Amino acid sequence: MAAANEPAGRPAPDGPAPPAGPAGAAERPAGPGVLAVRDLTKRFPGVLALDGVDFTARAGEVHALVGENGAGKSTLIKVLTGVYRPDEGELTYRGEPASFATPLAAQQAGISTIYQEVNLIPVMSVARNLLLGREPRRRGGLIDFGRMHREAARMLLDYGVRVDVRRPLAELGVGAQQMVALARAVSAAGRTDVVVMDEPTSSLEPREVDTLFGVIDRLRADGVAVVYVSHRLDELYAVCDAVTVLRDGRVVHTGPLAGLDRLRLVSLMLGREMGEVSAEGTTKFSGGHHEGRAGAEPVLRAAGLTRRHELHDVSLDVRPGEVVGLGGLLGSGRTETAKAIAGALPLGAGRVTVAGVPVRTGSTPAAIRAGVSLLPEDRKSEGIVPGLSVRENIALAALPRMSRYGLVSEARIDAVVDTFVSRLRIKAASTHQKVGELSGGNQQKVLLARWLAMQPKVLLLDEPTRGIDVGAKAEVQKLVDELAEDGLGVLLISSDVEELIEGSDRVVVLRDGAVVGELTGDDVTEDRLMEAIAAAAGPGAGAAGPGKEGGRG
Amino acid sequence: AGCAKSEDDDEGSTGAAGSEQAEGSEQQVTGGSGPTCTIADYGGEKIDLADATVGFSQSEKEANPFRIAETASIKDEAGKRGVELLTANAQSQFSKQISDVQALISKGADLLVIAPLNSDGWDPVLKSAADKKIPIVTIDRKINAEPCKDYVSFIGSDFTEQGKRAADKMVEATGGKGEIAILLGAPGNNVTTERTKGFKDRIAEKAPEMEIVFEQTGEFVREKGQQVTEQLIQSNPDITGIYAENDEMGLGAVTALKGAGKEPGAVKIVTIDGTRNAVQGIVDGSIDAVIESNPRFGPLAFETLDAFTKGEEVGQDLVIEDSEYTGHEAEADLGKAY
Amino acid sequence: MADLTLRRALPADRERVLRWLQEYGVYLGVALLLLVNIAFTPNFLSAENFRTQAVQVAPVVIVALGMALAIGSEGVDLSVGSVMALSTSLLALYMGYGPWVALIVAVVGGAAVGLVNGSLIAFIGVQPIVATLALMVGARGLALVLLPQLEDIRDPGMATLGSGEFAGVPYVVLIAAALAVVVGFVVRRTTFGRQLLAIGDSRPAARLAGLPVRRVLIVVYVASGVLAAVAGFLATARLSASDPTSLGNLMELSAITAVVVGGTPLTGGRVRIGGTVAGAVLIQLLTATLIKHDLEPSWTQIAQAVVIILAVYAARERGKR
Amino acid sequence: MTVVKDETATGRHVAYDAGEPAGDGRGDRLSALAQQHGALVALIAIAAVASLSFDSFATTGNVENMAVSSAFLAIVALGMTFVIVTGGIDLSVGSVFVLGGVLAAWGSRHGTVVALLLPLAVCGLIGLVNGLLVARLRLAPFIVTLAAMLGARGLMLALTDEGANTYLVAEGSFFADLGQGKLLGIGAPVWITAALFVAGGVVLRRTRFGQHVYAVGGNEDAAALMGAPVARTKTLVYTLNGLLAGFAGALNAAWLDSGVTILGYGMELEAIAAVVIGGTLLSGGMGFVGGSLVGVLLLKVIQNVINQIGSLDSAYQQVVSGGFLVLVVVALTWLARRRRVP
Ligand SMILES: Nc1ncnc2c1ncn2[C@@H]1O[C@H](COP(=O)(O)OP(=O)(O)OP(=O)(O)O)[C@@H](O)[C@H]1O
Ligand SMILES: Nc1ncnc2c1ncn2[C@@H]1O[C@H](COP(=O)(O)OP(=O)(O)OP(=O)(O)O)[C@@H](O)[C@H]1O
Ligand SMILES: [Mg+2]
Ligand SMILES: [Mg+2]
Repeated sequence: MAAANEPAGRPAPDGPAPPAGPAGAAERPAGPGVLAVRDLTKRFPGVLALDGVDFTARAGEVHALVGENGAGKSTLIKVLTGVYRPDEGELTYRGEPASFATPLAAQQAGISTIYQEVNLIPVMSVARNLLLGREPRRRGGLIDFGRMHREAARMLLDYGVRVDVRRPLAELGVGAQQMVALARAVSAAGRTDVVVMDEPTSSLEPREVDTLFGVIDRLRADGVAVVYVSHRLDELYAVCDAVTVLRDGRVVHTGPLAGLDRLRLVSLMLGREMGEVSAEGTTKFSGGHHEGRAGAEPVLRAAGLTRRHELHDVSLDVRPGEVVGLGGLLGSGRTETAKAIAGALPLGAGRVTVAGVPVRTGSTPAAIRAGVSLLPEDRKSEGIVPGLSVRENIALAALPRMSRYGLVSEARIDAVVDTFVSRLRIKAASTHQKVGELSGGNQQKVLLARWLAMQPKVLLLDEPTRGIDVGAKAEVQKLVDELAEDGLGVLLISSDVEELIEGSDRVVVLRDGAVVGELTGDDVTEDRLMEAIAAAAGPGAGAAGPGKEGGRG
Repeated sequence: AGCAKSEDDDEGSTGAAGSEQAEGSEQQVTGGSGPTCTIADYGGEKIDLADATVGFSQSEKEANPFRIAETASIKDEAGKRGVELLTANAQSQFSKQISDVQALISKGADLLVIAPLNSDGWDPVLKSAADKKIPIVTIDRKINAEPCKDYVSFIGSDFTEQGKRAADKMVEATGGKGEIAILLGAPGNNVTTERTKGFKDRIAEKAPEMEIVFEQTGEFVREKGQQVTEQLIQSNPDITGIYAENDEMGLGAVTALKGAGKEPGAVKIVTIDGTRNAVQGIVDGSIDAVIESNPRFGPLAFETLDAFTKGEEVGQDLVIEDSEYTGHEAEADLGKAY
Repeated sequence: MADLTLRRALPADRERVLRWLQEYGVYLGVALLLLVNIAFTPNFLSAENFRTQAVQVAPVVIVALGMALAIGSEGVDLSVGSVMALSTSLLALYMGYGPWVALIVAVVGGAAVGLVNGSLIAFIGVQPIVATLALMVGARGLALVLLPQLEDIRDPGMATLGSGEFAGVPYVVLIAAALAVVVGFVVRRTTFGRQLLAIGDSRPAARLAGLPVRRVLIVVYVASGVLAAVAGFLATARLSASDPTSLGNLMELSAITAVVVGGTPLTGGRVRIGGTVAGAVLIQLLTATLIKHDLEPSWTQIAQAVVIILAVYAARERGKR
Repeated sequence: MTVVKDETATGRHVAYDAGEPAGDGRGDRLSALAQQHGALVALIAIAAVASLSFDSFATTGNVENMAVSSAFLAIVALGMTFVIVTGGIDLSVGSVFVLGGVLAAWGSRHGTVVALLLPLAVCGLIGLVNGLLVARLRLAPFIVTLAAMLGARGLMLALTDEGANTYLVAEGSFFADLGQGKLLGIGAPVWITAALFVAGGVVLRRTRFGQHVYAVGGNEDAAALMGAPVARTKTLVYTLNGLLAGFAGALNAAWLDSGVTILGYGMELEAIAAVVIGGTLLSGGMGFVGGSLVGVLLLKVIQNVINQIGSLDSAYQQVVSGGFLVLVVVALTWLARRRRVP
């Protein structure tokens, strides 16, 4: 490759311009269609994932793609971007028929994609992830690492991520990784016509979401077509111009978003009547606080959890029947706290007691035996066992209970599995389908079923509704409520502030791996939570701009 | 101290086999006076063998009777003569043997005895040795290089001749008729090549009616010999004789035939090496003849080195006389086997 | 990664054919080879011949069973050949106390090697291929230290075991078949089996689900060691000799080939016992065919290479990476 | 909103900005260094002890012998490093090595160019086939290259009349000099190996291709979605490995003056061991060529030390090598684990 062809001389793409304020999206005239599909069909063994789908992404338009879990959103995106080849149907790009054999081909043609779930390379450094395939090079064709690191750091700074870009990506939290993926996709915008985002906000917290919206506004202003998938309706109304609703692989509605009210949208997605839907609020939590059994002994008591660099003397209690929220910014140590309680992280110091009985820390089996169950944040790599069936996944943790003399009892498993599949409305071709083939929401439900089958005393839910559609989300939330009513102690981690507030009776706020506050009773409101987090961040944090690195003080 | 050490090791590693071998027959050089070599022709200075350090490079692990007897014989003789002996074992890896010999040279060996794993590929070693004018005697296998220039002498059997003699025995046992099979040694090994060539040539010459219908490698290993023979007796039930290029494969063939319910002697077996187990096989009637390949190189090798370092003439090609074991004498000769 | 597997859907009927091939390709291969041999190999269709093939393949099957477990747990056990050698050395040393005592000692030896393998893998986190490579070198050395050279075994009990039979089926084959049934049962029907598959498919998920990951891994490698030791015992009985230098040489590769040709993916999470047995039989029949037709070693090796690729191609997991 | 953004990056990441491991960096940094260079430390320690204990260890002759005899394995390990960084493995290198030597020796009668190009062409082709099977058909590298190991040796046997023929390298050719020549008192193979390692290091560390190699090994699916040419990278890596193994074989033939047919058994495992000892992870995504060179030297020095000790029984030698491997691997894994981020 001749050096001349290289964008070496090209200035690094600018970061997002200062956000242009709330999007006045609705007034914009829709541009010409850039990427379109007609009559698209895609089959997987036993599943018709897309069934005659028509879809058009227009320049300068943010087009929402919504639908229940398993509706076919991700599949559509993968067909658009060369991951899958369609069985039938045609794709036009810039007015001409096109077909992308690989993601690379799509990318080279000018389609940048952020796929659902972070897809970066954990062992490689942040900078190498960010600039893979377009590293700045010297004249001899060798990579100029100095420049690469500077560029990468600058790009990330625009997204509020300040890290040593030479360190492995794996050291970043999921949210920060998502921002890296975002920066990576968007920074190619110089020659990009379409940006596709499949649930980009599922692991972001509010401020990062705002940053993202700023980016989207700029892209729209630049005439880029944006395809946006999310289960969070607020977001859709905040940034999107048009919407396409998928249900069971078919398009059930497409048109401008303005004028389509929320209830109507939800009823389209779920395929239920408006009346049915309107009875439901935004979250499915009762909102009424279950005070736990007042004065009851805590079912979970964690004291002085300490782990080098990560947790500093974290203590918290959960009473039976109580939902305790864990608040904090990305990387504040919420996941670590939950994992530590579940025995999945070795601890330097700290004690965990369940129903008055001390539990050996650092051992998952011990924690599980004591009645602690953790729904992990990273469903894909730490939750599901993709190659095993729905049935086997549900039974996995409870296997010893469902076997005699080490022999598995199929009858007992069937009983449990059938109960949960219908109770949680798990949507699968059969219980023998591989979990890896289910949609994200259904995978999450399978995991919930796995833990409920253990009849735990304490349930630790780390982002339980991430990536789950409105219907399923409501179900999960209702379930959490019910479980708490049944006397279970629940620890709830969620980046969705609304969910956290409505779902929790009490919120413990973390920062830098230490407890910095607690909201109880009437203080459990969105404002107070934001306040607590901001106060915790401390004065001067706002001034810790790019140039100043000593903000920790 | 050096020699005491090597003797101790000898005891530890080879145990009983080492002491028993003393009964074995000494190697005899076949008649005829080939070209000779002196230290003057070769270059280098006379030394007293008793003060010298001899390096010995063995090619394979001392895990089969031949190698055990060979190493033991060298060690015994060095001990007897009070010569300091350095040893190395290449564990059947040729590249390791090259490194081994070079290490022996850098450790100060004045003379080298090498049992080569392969005949070719010795250039780097020969060069290092030539730089220091170190005399080399190769045993049991030749090095493809110029005698009395690159090395002093070769002491060993004539493998082609062994093959020919095995063919003679086969013809004798079968009456020169019928179908026979060959259990080849490891592919790419010149012992295999030569023993095969000698055998085939002699069969073609003496018993043209005999047909070689099967040639498969048993890799010099008993288990492989057994497995291959098992297949053979299914596909060629009329086989009259099996020529195994070493005793181990022959013994494997015996086990296979026994397992298939054949009477001992129903299929004639001729092997090469002369290990005790094989000779016992003759006594038991399961093997017909064993051509010896004598591994006791110690006395002859040191005799040669001694003469050479004193300035005397030594033969360049010391082909030894291998005996053979057949019929009733086998029982009496059992003591000579190793 | 299942969410993002890069796969192309094929027309439905072709997909069905390929799926069938993936599932049953190895049996088809065995059937084909049988037919070819019946047609072209003299004296192939005889009880004697089938007996020979079964007897020869038995030790490979036994070792491959353990290998299948190791591979199912996303590992591999390269030390099996050396464990066979260690087993044969121990047998020779303890044969004086009778074959049963010797067998127990040999099995304990195999279990010990497996325990070391398993501990390195489960507790220290050494990659299986490296850990078992180290033991492959070490165990063979130990075998030779214990028994420096081939030794004949003249125990009548061993002889019976090696060449005897029950109802026309050699003991060796019976034992291999019984072990295959047991291992198959364990994989399908026990808690251990399920846990093994989960661990092989997704280690972090298994860990967070509270599975006894370490214990399962250790059991896997101990089982592999024990099975290899038993295979060493049977091979010794059949040969009526202990040959620690060459017994089990390259056995690890034969066993892995059998497992993979039988449709067990090297990426773990799946174990096919029937396929493994068929895979071993396929390789055995292929070798037998080539030997019986007296092919030269060069062509034998080339033919084996081609057949392995074809078999693995047929059995490959479509879609999984 | 801009202000809010900056708040996200509150002081908590200062430690990162300073460019060092979080927390009280020293212990971490030491173990990081030890992990990366553990093999080097071991090499230096063993070499130091050996030169004090054995007079003949640190002699020029011995060191040079070790260097030359390491060269061939080192070249093979270089290619293997690339393969392992992509998360693959190549068991065929031993067979390809011996095939390369035989082809080179045969070709040397027709001049140096043939002697070099013939093995490169054939061995490169074998690597290419491996690569295509692994990358395009997605067959497991272990089994593909296992088949190639059989196939390549079969081919070599077919070329040499079942191993009976050893082709000799034409006397006094330039090709022979590649193996036997000396420059500044150091053997040509050593220079060639050094040059190849420098080139290999630059390619792996400093080129896009190298970045793709890491990316493919780090997470293949993600790499594909990020637009890395996964299949092409893998194919290239196996081809490169075939080329290097064939070249090493050719160079070895030039050194030995003949195409020896019994070489290369177990070489694949030796190369893999060297790469792993050098700190490259078998799971892919991490590794560096310098480590592999150190790994090779370490193996050779250990072997040399065992030789220096002298009359160690061959069986014990194996026990010692096995035990040593266990020690090194345990130490490396332990260090790596201490550093691993959960
Ligand atoms: N690789 C695959 N193999 C088989 N079935 C698949 C595969 N990928 C997706 N499916 C099926 O196709 C359907 C659509 O899945 P898709 O991932 O597109 O849903 P989605 O709308 O993105 O859902 P979510 O909101 O949960 O991400 C689902 O029924 C799913 O089970
Ligand atoms: N924005 C960021 N910039 C740099 N490093 C981060 C960032 N976010 C997280 N990290 C790193 O990732 C580690 C793990 O954070 P983790 O995601 O587990 O925390 P969390 O409180 O559970 O947040 P969340 O679950 O919302 O992602 C933190 O210790 C931190 O070192
Ligand atoms: Mg999706
Ligand atoms: Mg978290």
